[in-house]
Amino acid sequence: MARVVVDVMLKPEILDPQGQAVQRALPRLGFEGISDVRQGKRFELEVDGPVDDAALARIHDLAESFLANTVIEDFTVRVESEDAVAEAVK
Amino acid sequence: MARVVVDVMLKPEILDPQGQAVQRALPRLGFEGISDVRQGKRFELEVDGPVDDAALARIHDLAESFLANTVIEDFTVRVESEDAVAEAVK
Amino acid sequence: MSRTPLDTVEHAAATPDVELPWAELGLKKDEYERVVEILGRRPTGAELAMYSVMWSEHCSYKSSKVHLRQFGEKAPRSDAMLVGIGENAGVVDVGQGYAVTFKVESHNHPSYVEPYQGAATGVGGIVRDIIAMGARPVAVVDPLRFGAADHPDTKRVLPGVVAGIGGYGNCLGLPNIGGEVVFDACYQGNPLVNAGAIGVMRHEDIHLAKASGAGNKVILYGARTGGDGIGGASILASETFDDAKPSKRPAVQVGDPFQEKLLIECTLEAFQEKLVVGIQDLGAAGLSCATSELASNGSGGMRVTLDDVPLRDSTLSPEEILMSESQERMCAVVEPEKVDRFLEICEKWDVIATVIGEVTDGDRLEIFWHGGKIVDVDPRTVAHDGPVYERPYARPEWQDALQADDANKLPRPQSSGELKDQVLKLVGSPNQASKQWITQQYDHFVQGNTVLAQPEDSGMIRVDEESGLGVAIATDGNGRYAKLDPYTGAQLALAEAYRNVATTGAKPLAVSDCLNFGSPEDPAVMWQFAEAVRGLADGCLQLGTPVTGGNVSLYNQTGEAAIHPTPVVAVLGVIDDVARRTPVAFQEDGQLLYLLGDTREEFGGSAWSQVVHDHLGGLPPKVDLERERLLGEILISASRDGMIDSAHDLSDGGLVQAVVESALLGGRGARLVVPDGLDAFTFLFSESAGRAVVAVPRSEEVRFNDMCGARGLPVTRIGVVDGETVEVQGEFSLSLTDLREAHEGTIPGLLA
Amino acid sequence: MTARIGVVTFPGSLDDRDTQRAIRVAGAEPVALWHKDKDLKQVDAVVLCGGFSYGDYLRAGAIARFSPVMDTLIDQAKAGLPVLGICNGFQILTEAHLLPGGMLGNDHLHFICRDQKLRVENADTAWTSDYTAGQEIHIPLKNMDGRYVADRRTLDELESEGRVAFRYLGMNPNGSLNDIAGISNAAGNVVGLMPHPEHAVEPLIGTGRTDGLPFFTSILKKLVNA
Ligand SMILES: Nc1ncnc2c1ncn2[C@@H]1O[C@H](COP(=O)(O)OP(=O)(O)O)[C@@H](O)[C@H]1O
Ligand SMILES: [Mg+2]
Repeated sequence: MARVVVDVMLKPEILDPQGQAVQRALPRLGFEGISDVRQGKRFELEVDGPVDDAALARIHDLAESFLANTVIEDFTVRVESEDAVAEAVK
Repeated sequence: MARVVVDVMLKPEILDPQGQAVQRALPRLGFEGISDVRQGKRFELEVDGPVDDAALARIHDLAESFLANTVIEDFTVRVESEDAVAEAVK
Repeated sequence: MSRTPLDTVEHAAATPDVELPWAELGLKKDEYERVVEILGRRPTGAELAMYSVMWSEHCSYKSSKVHLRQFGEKAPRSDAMLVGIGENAGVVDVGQGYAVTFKVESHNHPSYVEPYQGAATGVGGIVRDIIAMGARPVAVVDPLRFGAADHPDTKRVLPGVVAGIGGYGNCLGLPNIGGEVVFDACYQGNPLVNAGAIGVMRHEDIHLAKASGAGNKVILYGARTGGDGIGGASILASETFDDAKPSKRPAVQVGDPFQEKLLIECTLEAFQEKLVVGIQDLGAAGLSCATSELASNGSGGMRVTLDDVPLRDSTLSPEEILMSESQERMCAVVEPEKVDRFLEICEKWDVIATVIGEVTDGDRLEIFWHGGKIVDVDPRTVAHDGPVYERPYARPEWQDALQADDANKLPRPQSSGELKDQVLKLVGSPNQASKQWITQQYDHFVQGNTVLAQPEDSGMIRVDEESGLGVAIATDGNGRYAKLDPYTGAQLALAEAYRNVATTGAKPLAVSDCLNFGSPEDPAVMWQFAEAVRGLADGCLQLGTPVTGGNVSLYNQTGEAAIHPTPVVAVLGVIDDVARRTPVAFQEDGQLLYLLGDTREEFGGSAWSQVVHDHLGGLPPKVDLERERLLGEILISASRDGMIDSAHDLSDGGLVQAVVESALLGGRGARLVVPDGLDAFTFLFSESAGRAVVAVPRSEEVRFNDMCGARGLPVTRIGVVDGETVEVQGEFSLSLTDLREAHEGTIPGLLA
Repeated sequence: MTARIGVVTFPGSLDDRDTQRAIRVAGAEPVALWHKDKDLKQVDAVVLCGGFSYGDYLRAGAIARFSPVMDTLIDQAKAGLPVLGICNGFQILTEAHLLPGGMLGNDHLHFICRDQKLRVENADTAWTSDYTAGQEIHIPLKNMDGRYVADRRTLDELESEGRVAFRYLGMNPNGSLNDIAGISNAAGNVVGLMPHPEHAVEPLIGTGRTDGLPFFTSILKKLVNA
């Protein structure tokens, strides 16, 4: 079983108040040196069977038609490497 | 300027109603073969200056104390490679 | 606790010497020994899990039970009571064949750990209690207490709690029609998140949590069972927080309001088709509670196959399944021939439903796992025969000194200028300031029956579209008063909620409460608790409003420091026609303002003493419940007969606070005259109970005065609705603009 | 003769009963529609009501948009069936691309419930003809995701074609571009808005105003006179 990750972020030209709220809070928390924060969504899909090109193409379609609203959002699809999975679990 | 990504996901044992709702919708959209979906948050932080160990350690603290509530959420911090940034922009 | 071989009843009997972690599960040694004695052998792991959660403070009320009995013993005779204490929620007859159920509960500790989810699941839990009675939930309320308004942690806790209450309640489609927000340093590490809900049904639709009829099926429906919140309620509610032991903080549950909305709809549909014999929600103690309560309240026994419980996490042990507090689940008892239809309705609403057992003609609760019997108990011993403690209590030795520190001796304003400054300071202080920044995060309008909501004295919901029948609810509590005198403080909370309901024109009918206190192991706290319960029970008897149910939250304490004793009281009222409701806002220039009741020099525990002197001492205002009842009658008659156009009760902050609120809401000022026999300071700031301000149209002046005179209620003309300022003749004048800025700017300034 | 107006119930719909009541108050006949049925029961118009369909998980309206009932509704709306989307209904209509643009979380990040002042910008749609252009009204607003966004071109098109139906007045409660509270499609049969007219049809209830009633009388007149 493999994990495919779809990251969905607001298009850069669209105001991201959540990211801004985080950024505005940083100085209060004693954090300097972060010039921008944007907040988006991360979907982890556990795929049965092989993640070949065909499977990825279908997930791409899924992201485009459903997971993201491309009127307002961009997305990326990637297979999470075994390492990354291991690391995340740690 | 470098980008650090903090991914925040609900702990595996915690109910993820959002991910469940997405998963339950998949068959209706004609999607089979995805056995689990989890939805989390992705923060993209643009860091001024070098992203050295000290900077990462501070971002780790930030994630632990502010971006995630570790009672219910896990997080990972990673530097996004130039490639990944380029790809995401594409 | 997974063991090989499976710890069956048989295995337990054969291995008497196996040590079980009863202490880790929160049982005391003598309690464990009781379990062994009841069973005649050591318990299995699963039985231990059940006893430990069900005998926790949270589920068994072991410290509070002996006191709570007074609510039954002193209950006033009331024809309105249909279902009393002991069920999921009490049920009251409101006429025209309608019944109303309501209850308040706490979710304090979880909300400190994870404010959003803690508060959200608090709303979820209380709403399931209401559905379990057979009612459609129609509104929620949320009495809240936080640490100091300017403390950094308040900025973490409050926005999360408010977003959680809104996030859950809004998504369920329940209008939020009232509550409280109080700040006090005593709640710093122990915020109080109480949530209340009201439901409406026809008399014949009342359902009870009992499993009767051998052969009837037990159906678990709703969310799958997961590992979240295992032991949550019991451990969270029975241990004080101790930073040294973070491992004691168990996982917090995450709520799914969408799932709960489906649960409401499918349950109501099943009720409508008369498919349900008995029903119980799954809250604290999860399946342990639901199965043991259903079985012990019914006529027979029950057999459950735990393997049939739909799981979210397949690695859960049977003990964990029994203890899991996964949200959004219910348990129904259904006759065999109706099971198919029940499951069909669940499927229609995309709700997972599974038959997990059946009612038997025995008297045991038996639970099976992988073919082995892992529980075999008399369900009563789990659900009802928990330990009962007679905790020692004693009036604390500091109480005398506290009461002797008389607030009436505090320095008072020396000039009109100082008086005016103090008025501005008062109406802009966090506790007296407008809570709109909070309440506008709640949906008030959904369901299309909201007659009154925040910031009215009580929330009011239309129950019947044809007749205009409605119900009103208000919740109140004043920890400062209760700290000075818990007996009186509890009665003042009752009096205020009663008054708030009557002020809107509704007749008070019944009471629910949420009693928030420190550790019962501290005799001083236990005394506060005992006094508060005694006060509330005596008060309810005198006012004729029975307590229909409630909730106790103990261990609200950081180290040695307990919160102020905080009994929160909810009063439910009924109004024959909501068209007659009385709002707070001034309606028309020229209307006459009357003060009802007596004003004395009473400043102990007052908002003024807190805001101006940061002082807490002396005695709280006197309580006269006969006067409260008379005041209520006058307010209700005046509303019914159209003699008043607006009314506002007087409570913390006194007269000036009430007048400013009515003025700002109506966008009309007032000219006030200090009545003979009172000084301006006492007139404005005193917190004497049993009072309200009403605005009377000139055409009704004589009739209104005659009515008060005839019934013997003191009534004083104090001014007139007029203009753009609040003016106290001979003292000062404040523009509505300045007052608005002070009153409405504070909370956003602190939190936004 | 009266008109039959459908109200769709999705899982998580909240204002379905209220919307049916508003239709009744206006004198039309409400017809309950179910999300799993493709059948629209031959109604003359449809209201997609407020609520949190599918919990508003993923994005508000995103999952409901793929319901069976929407398949039929999308076709019929394109063919001229009058459709009103209120709040969550508006969000569903944008997700279904029956209306342009998208809805995002309020810029202040909070749910907001208030009596909102609006200006009626277009009184020529199927749902607004009982108002007059420029009329100022108060209608309750309550939502988490009320921020209307669209790209420049779309906004220009909406503005130049007069398809902004309602604009927030006094205060923009969510950061919507151009203060947009509601829009229509080019044909004027599909209208979506964030505020809740169904909560403003009876004196006494809610804010006590009846400024929302013309939505329902507009469509009734149109259908009855048709
Ligand atoms: N957390 C809350 N949720 C809902 N309504 C609230 C909340 N806090 C305060 N309110 C409402 O604001 C108004 C003023 O509150 P409060 O001053 O405590 O009223 P009172 O003094 O009359 O009891 C009331 O209508 C009350 O119900
Ligand atoms: Mg009041």
